Amino acid sequence: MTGVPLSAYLVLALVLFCIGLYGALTKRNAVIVLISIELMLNAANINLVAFSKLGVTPSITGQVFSLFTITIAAAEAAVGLAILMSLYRNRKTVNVDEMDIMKH
Amino acid sequence: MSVSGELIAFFGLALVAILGGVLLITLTKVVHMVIALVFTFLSIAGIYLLLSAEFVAIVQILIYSGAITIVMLFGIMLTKHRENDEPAKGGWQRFFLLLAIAGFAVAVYLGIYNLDIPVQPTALHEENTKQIGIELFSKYVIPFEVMSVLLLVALVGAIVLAKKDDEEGDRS
Amino acid sequence: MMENAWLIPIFPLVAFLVLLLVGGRLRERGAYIGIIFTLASFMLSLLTLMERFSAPTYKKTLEWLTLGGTQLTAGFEINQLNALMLVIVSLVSLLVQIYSLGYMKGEGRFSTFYAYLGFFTFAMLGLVMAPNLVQLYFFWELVGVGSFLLIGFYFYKQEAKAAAKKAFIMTRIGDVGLLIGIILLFWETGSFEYGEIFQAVQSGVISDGSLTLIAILIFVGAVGKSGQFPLHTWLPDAMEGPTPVSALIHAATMVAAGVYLVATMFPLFLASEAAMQAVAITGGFTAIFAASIASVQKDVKRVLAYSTISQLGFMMLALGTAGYVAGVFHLMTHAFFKALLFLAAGSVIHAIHTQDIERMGGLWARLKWTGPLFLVGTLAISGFPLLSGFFSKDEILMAAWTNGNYFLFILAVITSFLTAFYMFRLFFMIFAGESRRQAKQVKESPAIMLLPMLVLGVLAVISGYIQTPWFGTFLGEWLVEGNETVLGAAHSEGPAWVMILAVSVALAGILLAYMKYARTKLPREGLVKENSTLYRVLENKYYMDEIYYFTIVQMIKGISLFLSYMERFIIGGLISTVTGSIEGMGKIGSKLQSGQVQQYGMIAFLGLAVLLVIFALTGGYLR
Amino acid sequence: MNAYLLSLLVFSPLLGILMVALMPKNEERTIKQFGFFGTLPPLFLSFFLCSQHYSGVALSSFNIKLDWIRFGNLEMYDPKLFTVNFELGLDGLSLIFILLTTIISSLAAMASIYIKQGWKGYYLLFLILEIGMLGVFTAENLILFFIFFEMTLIPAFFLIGRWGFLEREKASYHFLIYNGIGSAILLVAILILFARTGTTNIAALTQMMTMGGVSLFAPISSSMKYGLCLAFVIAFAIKLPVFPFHSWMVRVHAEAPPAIVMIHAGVLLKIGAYGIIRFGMGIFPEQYKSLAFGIVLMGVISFLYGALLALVQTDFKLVLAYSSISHMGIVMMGLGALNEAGLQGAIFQVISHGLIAAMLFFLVGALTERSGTVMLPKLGGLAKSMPVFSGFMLACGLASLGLPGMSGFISEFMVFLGLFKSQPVLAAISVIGLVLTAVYILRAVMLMTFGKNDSLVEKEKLDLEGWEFIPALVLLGLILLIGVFPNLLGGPLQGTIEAMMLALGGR
Repeated sequence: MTGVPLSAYLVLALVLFCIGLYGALTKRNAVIVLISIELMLNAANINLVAFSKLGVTPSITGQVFSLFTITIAAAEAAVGLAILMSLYRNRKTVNVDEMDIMKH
Repeated sequence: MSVSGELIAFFGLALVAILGGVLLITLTKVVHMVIALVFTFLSIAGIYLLLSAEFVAIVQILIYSGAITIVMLFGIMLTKHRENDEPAKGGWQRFFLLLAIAGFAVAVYLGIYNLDIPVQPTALHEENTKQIGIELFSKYVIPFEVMSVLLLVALVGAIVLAKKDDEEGDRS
Repeated sequence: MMENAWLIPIFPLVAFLVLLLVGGRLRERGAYIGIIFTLASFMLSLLTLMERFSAPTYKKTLEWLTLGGTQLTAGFEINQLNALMLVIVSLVSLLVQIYSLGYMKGEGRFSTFYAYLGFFTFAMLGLVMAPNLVQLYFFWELVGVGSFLLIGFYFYKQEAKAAAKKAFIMTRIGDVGLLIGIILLFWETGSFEYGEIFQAVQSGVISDGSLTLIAILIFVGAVGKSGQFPLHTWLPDAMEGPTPVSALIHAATMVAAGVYLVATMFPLFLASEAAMQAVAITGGFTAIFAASIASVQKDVKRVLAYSTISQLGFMMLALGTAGYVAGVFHLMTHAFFKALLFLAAGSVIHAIHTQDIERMGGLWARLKWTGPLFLVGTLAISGFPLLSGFFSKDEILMAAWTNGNYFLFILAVITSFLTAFYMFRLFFMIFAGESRRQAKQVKESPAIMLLPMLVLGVLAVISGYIQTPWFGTFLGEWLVEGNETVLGAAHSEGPAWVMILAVSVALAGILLAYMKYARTKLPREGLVKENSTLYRVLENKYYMDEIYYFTIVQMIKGISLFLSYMERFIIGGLISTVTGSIEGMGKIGSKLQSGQVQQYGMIAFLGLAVLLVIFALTGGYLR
Repeated sequence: MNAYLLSLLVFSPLLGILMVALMPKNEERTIKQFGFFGTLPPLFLSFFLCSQHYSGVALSSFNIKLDWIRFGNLEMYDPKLFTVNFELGLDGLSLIFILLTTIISSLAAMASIYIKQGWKGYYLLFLILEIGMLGVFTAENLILFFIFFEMTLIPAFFLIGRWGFLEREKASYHFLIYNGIGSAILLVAILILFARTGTTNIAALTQMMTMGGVSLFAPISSSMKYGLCLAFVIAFAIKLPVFPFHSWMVRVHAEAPPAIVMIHAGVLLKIGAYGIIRFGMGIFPEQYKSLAFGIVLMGVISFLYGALLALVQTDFKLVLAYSSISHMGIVMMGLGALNEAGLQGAIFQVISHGLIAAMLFFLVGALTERSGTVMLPKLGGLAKSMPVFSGFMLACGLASLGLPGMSGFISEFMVFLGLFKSQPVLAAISVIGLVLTAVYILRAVMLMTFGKNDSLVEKEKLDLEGWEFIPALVLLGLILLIGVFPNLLGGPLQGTIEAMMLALGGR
């Protein structure tokens, strides 16, 4: 059976992860930063699922874990956005650069 | 390696996913960025299908393409944005970051490149949802319950955080 | 009686403690406590001496300090020299204490004074009885403290304060030498006990070089205590203490401790030719050096102080020329007549309240007792025939002559001339000539002061007869008994003209003084002009104090100041540099806290990436 | 009973802590009383230990060992491996130091009556400090030692920083920084030893190192042993302190409250000497031997440097501070002499200086209370207005300059006796210090007590009175007792010293 090799999935995950990372560290809009983080989590999920099928000991566990990850990501997105809203109400901005009251 | 349908599907989906990511970085309007990412999420769901994880693929479409994207769009709409969101970071910082990311990618790629795991036949695609259900409610029941608590906490937390602070509003 | 000899120093110690604790309440009555305890100690010493004439040396020791395999002991020993010294010390101490009853009348801190005297007497007696070098050193320093306390008795006087400090420090310098000597001797011989040391010395275990070094170091200790050149400067200054103290400390006891030390360690010195030379030359030089200064001083006590230095030099000279008996003999006679002189001088000062001899004169008629007693002392020290000083000085000259050291002999002869001269100068300036004050106010001292002087006067006359060329050499024979080979002959035989020379030189000195100061036949400025360079040099004691001040004292002060600046600026600066740089780093670090989450994340990721790359390139730990 | 006696001793100040802690904070009198009584249980327990020792009970019968911490899972090799036990032990050396600690603590608690505010916190910290000190001298393994060692630092830091004189905060930071560096070095050395050998028990380590340094895992190379030995010596030399590391101590002496300086100069500095003897000399005898010259040199420099600087100070507290440096130099000289006389002399000097310094600072406290200053130019003629005080001061000064009959003489004599055997040249140079010591002490004491009295207005009750005689008399009595009967102190030490000498390879 000539399927897609494991490394192809891993490379795809790597590329997506790097894009997400770049976005998370450079974008100024807090919403985009959050979304970029979601992308990174997705890349990790690809790895989990890929190993669950093409790993040394294939098993369903990888998929189960990816479900957990998705759950956490969803919770994180919800809480993150809630924080963002609250912040926006107080400071009238979603610009990450201006969120620096914790300095010094 | 002969070109199989699976391979073509993979390349197609991967291309769309990466394209979505790149658009996320390059587009200037915030809403466009989120829309671009929907494509990525969808194609990742396709990838899951290729990896015989139907249930995860469905969940991916429901949660990411559906729920999270919508929540994000609401977030965007509820806040005020400048039309064009260009990165403000200095050129040097971005250069270093790119360098670091490239280094990271190369390092990880070297690890991936050397990976050679023989493919074993699996039965993941047979009654995938049932398998997951059995695992989830037998072996992973405690994490599952913990997860439900987490969701509840997140729910309550999000509501508390996002709730309009009436008293404070009155005072000011 | 000798078993109980350990009580001798204990008595004054008890007196000291009692006076310290309850002295404040006793006031003048405190004096009687001191006197009674000292009397007990004197009686006991006298009995011990009597017994020692017939009995052999008695020694008793107890374990004192364990030092690994070595046991240091403490105890006491009664040999000939010790027994003699015990009597001299306790007697002089007793007399001085009686005398002080009169002299210190009206002093508010009476009991403190007697407490100090008791402490000093305790230390001195303990020093004399010590059977080993550690114990000797132990009491040696205590003697120094006793003298420090007594010299500084008038603590509110600036001069007394300086003098006390100087006395302690100058003698401390000598003490350090002694300490090194003792330590080196211990490592060479493995013992602090006299007997074992002498055995080791005689068996020739120690190399000549180290023997000489040790002997000289020990002699340095003696130099400090006995006020020999160049550590003599404290002694004249110490005259700031009360006069009875000078009589006790600077005539009979403490300063004699140096001579006693050399006498005790005599076998060690004998074994080293160079050390003997050093002792003799130092002694001879000090003798003439101090005598020359004494000839021009104007303070009665200072004259006596320099005379003491000079006489101690004499004793050292005697010991250095192998005249063991002569040295000890002179030590004894000197103790009596010099104590007498000091007490008499004290009596004079008590009468007219000045120490400047140029403001005295014509007191012979007013001080009916003091005058003759002073004269006896003066005659004795000058070596006037048939008085004690005559015999002992004669013994020293003989010893120097028989030893064949003619240079030192001549030095000694000149010194005896000078001694006679300056002592009679002193005498005539005080007692002869016109009275320079309202004579009516001058009153003779009370009997309580005269009595001790009388006792000393008698002793100053007769004590010489225990060792004479004519009536036998009882002292010498007794002293060297059992140790003839080491300590040398009981008596030095020399040509008869030596004695005649000594007498005529002394008489010449007296005559010169008489001419100049009593009859004023010769102008007083005849020999040395008042403002000539030589006179000024002499008056300023060869500028020794100034030399010390401008070299050693200033140098040490300079070093100290330099170091304290170094401490403040270099070390302090170093520390503030370190703290400053750490603080600066902290400031820079806090600048990095921009609050930009993305920046933090970027930096963290950069670090991770660098680590990963290194990991990938090198292959990591596992490869 | 015996087995728990030592733990009881170490933690007995807790009783006082409890009592003080339960008091309301403005009950000045009661707090002071309880604080003082809190120091009594350890005092009596240490006397009891001492009497047991003299009546022939072996000191090792008081040792205690309880399982405490275990690292890793290595029972299969050796059940003792990588365990840290709670073990306290006693030998002659620690017994002496414990006595010193308890006596000086009690007297310092008494002298703390001069403290003007914040009594509650003061006494709490004070008693914690005492636990730390007692623990340091009984700890049988390095980790426990280190814990107790740190336990002394923190209360001392606060005690100096809160109750000191004008520049107290600066002084306490200096104290903390220097001691922190010292304990950092110490910690590194201890951890290396632990990681390499799997044990921190002092006896086990001593045996391991002297028997060729065999350990289960990584054998310790000889250069590493040198490094560890040097680290121990430097860490404790900072604590002692000796010449290049001394500046913190000068500040502490000048700025801390006198009662705390009594503890500090009397006991805390002595931990340095104790550590060098126990760890430097005890665990690494071979390496220590080759460092001896450097140690003596450090000692000689401190001795002379301290003496020279003490000569020009105008603050009496600074004179005493530099004199402490000088006297600690003597300790180093003795420790570097590598023979019985030197070692015994060093231990004697430690004890003797502890007593003398405590007494001097007690007197400083008493004087500060009365005159408000101890600046030498402002004082003078105290012998007239305060004769008893001056008498004690003079006696103490004389003890400090090594007068025979006082404890200082015995120690100096033995140190020089030892040093002239092993390092005659350095010894000959250092004797200058003996004269300098006499000069600076007499200068300072005489400036205070002698001369005319024109500074202090004569008040009615200036002299020492009442309870103030107790510390002065007890300390002076001990100084004299050791000076006259040195074997009282030397006796318990013989065993320890012999063992050390055996390890160092003869005398």
